[in-house]
Amino acid sequence: MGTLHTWENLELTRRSKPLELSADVVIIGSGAGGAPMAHELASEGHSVVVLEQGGYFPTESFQFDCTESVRQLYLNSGLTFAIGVPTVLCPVGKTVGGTTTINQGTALRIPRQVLQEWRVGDGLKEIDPEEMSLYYTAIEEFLFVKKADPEVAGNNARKFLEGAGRLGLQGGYLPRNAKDCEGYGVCSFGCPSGAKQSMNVSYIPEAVKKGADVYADCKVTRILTENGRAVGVEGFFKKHDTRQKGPAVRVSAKVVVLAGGTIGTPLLLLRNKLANSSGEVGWNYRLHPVTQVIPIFDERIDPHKGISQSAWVDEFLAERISLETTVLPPDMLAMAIPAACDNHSEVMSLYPYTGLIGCMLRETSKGRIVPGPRHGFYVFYQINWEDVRRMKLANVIASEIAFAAGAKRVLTFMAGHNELRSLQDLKRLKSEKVSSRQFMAMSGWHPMGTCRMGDDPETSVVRHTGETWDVENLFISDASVFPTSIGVNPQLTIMAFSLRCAGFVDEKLVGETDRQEQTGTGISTAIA
Amino acid sequence: MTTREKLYARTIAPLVPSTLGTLDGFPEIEVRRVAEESARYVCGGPPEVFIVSYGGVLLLKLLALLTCRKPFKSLTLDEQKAMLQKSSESRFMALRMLPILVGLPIKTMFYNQDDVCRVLGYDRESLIEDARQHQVSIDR
Amino acid sequence: MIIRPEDVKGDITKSADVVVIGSGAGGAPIAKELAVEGRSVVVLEEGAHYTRDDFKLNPLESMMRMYRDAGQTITLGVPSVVAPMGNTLGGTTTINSGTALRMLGPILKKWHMFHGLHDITEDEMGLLYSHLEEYLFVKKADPEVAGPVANTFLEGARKLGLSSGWLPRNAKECEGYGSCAFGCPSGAKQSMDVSFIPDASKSGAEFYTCCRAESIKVSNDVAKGVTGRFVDPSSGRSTGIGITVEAKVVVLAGGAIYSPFFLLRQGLANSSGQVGRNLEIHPAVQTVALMDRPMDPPKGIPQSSHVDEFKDEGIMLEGGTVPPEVHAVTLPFYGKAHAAHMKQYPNMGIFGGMVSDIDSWGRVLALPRAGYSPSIFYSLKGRDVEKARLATVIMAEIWFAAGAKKVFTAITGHTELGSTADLRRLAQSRIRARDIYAMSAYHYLGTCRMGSDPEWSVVKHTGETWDVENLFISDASILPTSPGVNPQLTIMALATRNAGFIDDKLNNG
Amino acid sequence: MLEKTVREFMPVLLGTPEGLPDPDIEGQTRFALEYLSAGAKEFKPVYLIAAASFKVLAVLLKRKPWSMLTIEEKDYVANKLFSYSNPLLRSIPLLLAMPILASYYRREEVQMALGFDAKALKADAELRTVTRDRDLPPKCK
Repeated sequence: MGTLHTWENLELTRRSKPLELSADVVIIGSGAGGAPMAHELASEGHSVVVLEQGGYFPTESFQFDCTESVRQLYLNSGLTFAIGVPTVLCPVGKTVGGTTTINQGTALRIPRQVLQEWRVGDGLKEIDPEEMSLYYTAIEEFLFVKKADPEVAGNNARKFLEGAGRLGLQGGYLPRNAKDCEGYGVCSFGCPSGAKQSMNVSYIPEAVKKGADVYADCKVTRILTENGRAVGVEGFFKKHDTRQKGPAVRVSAKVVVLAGGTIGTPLLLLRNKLANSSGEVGWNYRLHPVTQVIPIFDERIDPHKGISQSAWVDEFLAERISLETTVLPPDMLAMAIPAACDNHSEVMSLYPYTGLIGCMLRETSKGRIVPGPRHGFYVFYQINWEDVRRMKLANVIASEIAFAAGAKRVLTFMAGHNELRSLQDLKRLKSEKVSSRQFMAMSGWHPMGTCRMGDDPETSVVRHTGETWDVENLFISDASVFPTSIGVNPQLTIMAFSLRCAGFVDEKLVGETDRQEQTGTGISTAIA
Repeated sequence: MTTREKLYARTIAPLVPSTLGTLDGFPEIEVRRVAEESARYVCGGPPEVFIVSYGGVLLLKLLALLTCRKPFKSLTLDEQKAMLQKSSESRFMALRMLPILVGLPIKTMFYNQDDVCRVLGYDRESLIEDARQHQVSIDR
Repeated sequence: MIIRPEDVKGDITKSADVVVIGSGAGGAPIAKELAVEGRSVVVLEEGAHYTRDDFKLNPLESMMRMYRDAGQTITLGVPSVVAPMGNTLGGTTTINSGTALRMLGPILKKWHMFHGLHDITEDEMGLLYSHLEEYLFVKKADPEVAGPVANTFLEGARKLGLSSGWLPRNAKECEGYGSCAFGCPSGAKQSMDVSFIPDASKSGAEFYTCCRAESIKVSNDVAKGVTGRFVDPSSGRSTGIGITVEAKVVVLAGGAIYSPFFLLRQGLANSSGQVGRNLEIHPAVQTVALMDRPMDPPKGIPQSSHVDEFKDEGIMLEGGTVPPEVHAVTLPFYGKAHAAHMKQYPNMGIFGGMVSDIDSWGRVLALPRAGYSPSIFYSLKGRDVEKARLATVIMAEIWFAAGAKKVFTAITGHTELGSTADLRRLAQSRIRARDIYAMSAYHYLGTCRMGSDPEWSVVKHTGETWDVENLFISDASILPTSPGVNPQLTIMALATRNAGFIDDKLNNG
Repeated sequence: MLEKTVREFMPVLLGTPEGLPDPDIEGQTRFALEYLSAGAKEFKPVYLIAAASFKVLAVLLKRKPWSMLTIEEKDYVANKLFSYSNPLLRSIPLLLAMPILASYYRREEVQMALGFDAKALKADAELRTVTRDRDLPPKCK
């Protein structure tokens, strides 16, 4: 039986003595990339240590207070902005369970075309679609994935699907990793009833039962290597919300797995100057840019009642566009509406009559992560010309669905076309060219791609097995290994790749123990 | 409340009434509470966000000084609103984004208060109570 | 019957129910459907009539005879695209590769949503397609006859697990002579001149070859007839003999480049200003693979296999083997290096990737030029450049999987890919339109597009123009967007559909 | 004028294909001119401009008068021009080579060497008559 340690239950203070640990595998990060691997390796009988820089929050601590949970659960309390025109908000989770704790729970498989494009265009021929579907079914069964229940899904989704049906577009309710969800509509701020099977209530507790040790509030700063092999990590305890630094921590392990997410992993590699012979670490940053369209109906919608992300239209997936309904509680909607004084308050007073359609792109633009001073970082991301055209097309389709669903007014947040009152305005939007400067509220919820997987050391960071080209026994298993963005919510795909990578880590560990018998020198003895 | 948060709260307080716009049917705006909570929220983020946001507030006040030749505080509520409205519809992206960037924390904090949410039909207590009864256990 | 210029002595004046300008995939089906209905039909075709005995598998001679500008028409813009067009009885179907594919499902849905063509229903098109497939003996290419190039490429695609297969072709008992694009020597390809046109002339339709239509007679917005002049096939200069045809209905089927050119010259049916605009040419980029074993490229069916894994994303890979003299021009070498590579021609395999263009800008204009020829402006932009690069990467990957030693692409800077490392460099690079040097296009469309809104389209869904009554347009130019595949079957289907509307017009007209 | 240009660029752009029959300048030039005149009217003036600019660029690149340049140097200039990404420079060798290469590789004996026997295929096609009636088996005279 392992244990879940946090700053409190270890009664850590500034002066408590440093912690010395050793294990078969050390996993940095407990999100969609780290937790499934921890569970898989722990059930194989290996000793696993998981280090998570965020804090641990039980389900009871989620009290529908969005701004409070944004400050506790999000990296930089939800205020990470990508530098570019327009600036893109990049919310990422920093808690036990990683971003899965604060995502909407949509569990979709990778589209067939995207996987084929990776196998052909990006040289990942070894990834076999049948093997991946085995992982997917195992995860879907473990996380109780099933389609959103229409009664609970809420009026916004119902209206959206009505409009899409009238236009003959293919769409439906989204599969979600939620068990008996009551539709509280605050999935992005911690599921109050524990229905959403995010990592902190599914893989992490199960891994702890199987013997894995999870340390929250523990920030990793150095990766220890010995003649080209990763042998352990170093870091220090730091309470997640205060600046207070705790004692140092050192973990020596046969295999080191980085699962810190698309922003955390490259920062660690760049600061340690590791695994970057190809110079690709930090580049090729993708985030699925999202803009929203707010239809205003004349009947009561009550958006906060119901599942926040429950329906989508995947008709235009081949054109890299997917439309998903997302509804927010009043304070988050107030944050998302980029309007000034009076028309902002006017829209907010109509809150019970508004819906929301998100337009997400599988973009071709790329960005970059750069480490900044004192553990800070900068995100550069500039949307390119083609994606601006796709985003405009997505907004046009979303507005057309909204009008078909009976909306009286549709707010699209593009300067010059702020409010569409009739099909005439929609036609004007269709005919006019839109530039990237006109987008006023763009966010990117799925960061991917900064440590690209590939078959050629000069243009990729990790092999298809997840092991880095330069450093042996150093694996990367999170969204940063995706060569391109995938067009749908990536959490299930990250978990599938994590399970696949766990298989290779297990092989490596079995190989490692045989090598130790022959040479008789254990790793830990070499360190001490 | 760190010194930075106090400074931010003080400078943003005069902006609160005009940024929130005309709110008929909503409870009275508690300027101090909204300003303090926005300060706590912005200062929780990385230092760059504080610099940009605080700089935005000063820029907005400077803009008021230049366009209406009177400091922002002394403008009437309607003049303030007219200025914010004009700036948010300008052709230049920077001027357009300024009132939105500055208004972001103020709006979030105001609409986060329980009494305001209740007006919008979002009753937090009953939801918490409901969630407590529906705790989900993941035994197979 | 088919009348040659020699049989015509003096000026001719005729009157008929319907006069059709052009005998390609748009004109011939209308001529046949209406002739079978017992209507009197006159067809004016600018090209000459060549039979299978004239096709002697010599590409350049047949190009000089049957292609516009001897196959050297080039679009003006970046990159300049070679745009061969047919100018013979049977139009471009006589010189295409015979691929007969149905249009993709999602594209029809887009026509409904973005162009308001709700009247063209899915099952109506299905009926038309199955009728045409049965009439033209459409069946999948036969692997034995298809030749080693197609089989090798399919092997590579199957190794990578990409959905691929044999193309349905309108060929009956094809023996794989490898020169469909220069006239089918055995007459197996059921192009217009051996299928619709003989049936139409049996039912009384008259086909005037080497006869160029000059202008359409219109009185108070109703089309009355057509005047034309006979031209000498080799030089293109008029022989002085004229022809005027009075008709109740005039059908313009000159193809997506010459129909708008014809309307623009006369300033007809262009109140929306869309005539000549929205040109889409479905450009194709080509890769050549150097294999280690003889591939015997000219033998077999040039376009018989395809990889449609990414067809929803607008990329369709199709075969495209060409005889040596046409292939020699596209190799990226000159002088000694060119000769050395051409010596290995028997070991070379060629495959093409077509990109359904959405962002690119294209237009046909009637600028004053020597001779009777339009100016075609086209520039590849944005997402289409991306798709061209992705198509090249996918084809190169398939060739390497099929065992190629080297792959030559049409992108400057990456012309010769020796190994997967070069391929990865190309996959990650971001190229511009001017980096692509050899692009060819065969499917021009969209210049007089159908639509439900007179401001944004030239013809109604019935094919009749908004401005001029009784003037129908029925060829590739009325397709609002590319059907994602080779459009010949779609053009014939829409032509047959328009014939029905013309028939109703004649009944109550 | 056009004929002199074609004759001048023939050896440069064709190269000396060993193992294939050597080029017969007379016949090929005649066909090239015929091919050029069959094309668009503007093709001939454009061809002359391309030839002139090729010479100017060759002199600039090699810093030697055109008459002193050897075949190898002209060959190098042609390939160098083709490697530029500027479409105008790149189209010069492409345009000049088109008629010359076409005229050489269309000759019977060259195609026989490359394994493409047009005559045999045409003879075989003559035997087959394809009729449109469905029930008759393929007739083979």
